[in-house]
Amino acid sequence: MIAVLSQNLPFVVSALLLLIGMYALLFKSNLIKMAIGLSVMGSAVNLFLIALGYRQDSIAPIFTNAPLVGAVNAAEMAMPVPQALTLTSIVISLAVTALMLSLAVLTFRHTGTLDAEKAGRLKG
Amino acid sequence: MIELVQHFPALAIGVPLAFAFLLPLLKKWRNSAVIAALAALAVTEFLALFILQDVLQNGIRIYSMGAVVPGLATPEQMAVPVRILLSIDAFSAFMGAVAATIALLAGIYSIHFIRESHSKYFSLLLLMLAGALGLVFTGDMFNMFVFFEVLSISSIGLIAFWLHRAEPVEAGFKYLAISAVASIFVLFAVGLLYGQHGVLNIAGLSRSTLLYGFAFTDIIALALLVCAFSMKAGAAPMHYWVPDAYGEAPAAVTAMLAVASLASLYALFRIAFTVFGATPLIELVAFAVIIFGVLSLFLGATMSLVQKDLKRLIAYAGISQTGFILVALGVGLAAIHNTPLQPFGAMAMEGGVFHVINHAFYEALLFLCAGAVFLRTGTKDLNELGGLARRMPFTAFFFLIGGIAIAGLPPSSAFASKILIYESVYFFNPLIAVIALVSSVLVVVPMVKAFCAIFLGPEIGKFKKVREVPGAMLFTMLVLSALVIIFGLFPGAIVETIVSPAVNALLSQSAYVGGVL
Amino acid sequence: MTEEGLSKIVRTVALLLTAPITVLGLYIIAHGHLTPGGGFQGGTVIATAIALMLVAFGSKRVKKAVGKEVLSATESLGLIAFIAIAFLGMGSTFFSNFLANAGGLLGMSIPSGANPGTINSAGTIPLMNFAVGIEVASALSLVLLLIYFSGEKEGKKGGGKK
Amino acid sequence: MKSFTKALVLAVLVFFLVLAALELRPFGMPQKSAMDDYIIVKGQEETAANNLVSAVVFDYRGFDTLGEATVLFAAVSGAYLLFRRELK
Repeated sequence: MIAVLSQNLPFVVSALLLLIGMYALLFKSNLIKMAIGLSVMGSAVNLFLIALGYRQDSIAPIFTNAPLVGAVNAAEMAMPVPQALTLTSIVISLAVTALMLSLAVLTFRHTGTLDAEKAGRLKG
Repeated sequence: MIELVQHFPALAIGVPLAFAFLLPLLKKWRNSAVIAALAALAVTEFLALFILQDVLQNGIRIYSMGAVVPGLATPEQMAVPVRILLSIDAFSAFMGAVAATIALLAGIYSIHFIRESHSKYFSLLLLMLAGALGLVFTGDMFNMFVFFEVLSISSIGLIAFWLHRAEPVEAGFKYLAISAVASIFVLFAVGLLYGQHGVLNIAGLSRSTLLYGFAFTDIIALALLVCAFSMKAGAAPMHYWVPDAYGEAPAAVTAMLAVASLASLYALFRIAFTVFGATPLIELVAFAVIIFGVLSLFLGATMSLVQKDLKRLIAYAGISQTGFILVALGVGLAAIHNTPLQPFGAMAMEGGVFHVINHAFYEALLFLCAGAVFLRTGTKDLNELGGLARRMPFTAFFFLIGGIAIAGLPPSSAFASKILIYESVYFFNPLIAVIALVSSVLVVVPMVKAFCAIFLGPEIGKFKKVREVPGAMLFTMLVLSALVIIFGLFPGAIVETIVSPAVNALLSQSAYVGGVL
Repeated sequence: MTEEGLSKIVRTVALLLTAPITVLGLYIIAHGHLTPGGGFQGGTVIATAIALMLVAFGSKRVKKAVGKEVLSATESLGLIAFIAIAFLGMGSTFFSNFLANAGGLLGMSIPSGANPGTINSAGTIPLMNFAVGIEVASALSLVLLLIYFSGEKEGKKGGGKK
Repeated sequence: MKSFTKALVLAVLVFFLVLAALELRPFGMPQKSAMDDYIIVKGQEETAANNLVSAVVFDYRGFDTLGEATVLFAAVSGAYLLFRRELK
């Protein structure tokens, strides 16, 4: 158990981070805190994706002045695709955060409070 | 020309995107933005219909983004695709055509409905269409996530469009929170699948699972995906955002939100059948989906009874219709590995897939009618409205058709699809069929109530000067009602030409894999 | 203090820093195909210059220097350039890299394996990096401007109904 | 009741996500991915870019990047639409 845990620590940490974000989203009623929670969840997934692509003792997938001898062996480099996916998802979570903060500002403008329970008018 | 036909899948997504980017530059001349947007919507509609016809004739069409030729799925000596593939089979082509049609009608409807900020409004509307088309056409899990995100982010600004009240902003916030959580689940699931199989392509994943079997993480990924997509499709118990978002958005946007939930249902169907069709645990998922479905059926129908706001009432009735689709999907999934049940499973799927489009059409129709009433009277409250039948006869007629359809009465198309669902579900489990039937009957009540409250009764003083809405808006409602009725009059032909190929495309996992790779 | 924004020292230093920040952003964008970086990263760096200006000078003067209309237009232009390059690849397929290894502009081939790299390579990738860089820089500046400006207006009104 | 449901959702998520994280292949020894290996071996030659991540972002998966730029554009357009009254 401990061995597996230490082996997969990055994945476990990202799962736990996801849950911290989820906690903030579920239990906090402040709109800014909810936005922070979502942002934490986004970072957790980014961490998870980037951890998926790491190979032991590998170098970054960039050839400029790389410490390589001769032609490249695929196992010598970290996987490039998860890194590209992470880039994409970072920008997406940035966009979500920006929009969410804008909505929070507008809610404050209308209701004078950032508390979701006090600002809430819709019953759902 | 033959050359260009090959590029249609990419163009169908690229054209609305390019025009969406262009529109903010046309802001200075009010009409040019609207004309450009409508032109883009019309072109996209043409492309989507052409793709549908092409796919029905020639089978799966693939498009490899950035390869030397469009049809090259994998590079030489490679078993899996390296690039992003668009893979369009009958099911996706069909969903794409429905999405493009509703988007075109929503665009036409918006000309008179939206009076400010045209360029940004139409730009976001085009982005929603591009997102929906990208989601249904793509053959890549991560690309699916990206377009899922395009679809949901672009709808936020539109949901909160009417800024003079606080409610639309709140609805937008809720919808954003829900879709952000859903997309994070999707991304996590994509990561889990990638970690296990090293592939992102849907066909590649499907083949990898057929070859190497399933790991535990795949099951968790499946659970996350099912949760995320049914959340976005508005199934109970994660339905609470639906009435808020649907109720507060402008009518044309609500029609587009119906497209968004259609696209989420597409993703649910595609992942459940094409990627995970082979796992024996799929029956567990089937039961979960059936439970979601039954809950939505029941909750939607009962909550719809007590609503006083017209659009919220329609939204709740719509949730119960989503329940129908989920029940059909669940029965179809349960029947995959159960040979005696298989014919019924296929039949349930036919009903379900047919109901997906019917649902999109009549729900859009009802919301457009509600928007027309709102435009002329300025209220959605059933207690305030009344006696509009004489003032707005056409809207009343179209609303009636929509109401008939959502209640599943003949001669609407939903009658045909619901009969297919009842019949097949009855063989699977009579109790579920009975619940479905009862809730379908229950939905009649709020619809009758809404119709009477708005259109019948004595005329109310302040609505004496109400006029019928402009011709363009009536035209969109006319088209949708005509589609609902035509599909209802010739259900056999529609099922045979469009729905059956779509269902067959879904059910045979190997044909999809073979067609793509 | 009659003017909004921070003290003169801060404003001068901010003004001095803007140029190196922008150059760093452009460098990151231009070398996106050789070193870590690219359009998104460089664009973000450029947007931080605007953030710095906002803090130091206040939104009114920044708005006078770079209008929101201008930012919205450059954002659109960046995206149009991006999708246009993708459309140009339609000789073979959407998004095909038609300039790489073709000689001419950005078409130099590079030796396989580790090498110092040349900026005149990688075909459409640097072009797309620039298009995306313009888009991201203006999009982020626009968001900052929008939120900052509305907050500042709020402050003047006395912060809503507390 | 409401917070109990929320806690239950959270607990179920904790359990399954941590389990999934433990079940994954060990960190640093990922599944062999033919797609990644192809890009590492052939990518430099095909795209003439030294930075393979850039090659993936703008060439192999360029369509994703278009979607991602679109998301940013949609978010900013949405914010613009939301603040249109303040800007006048």
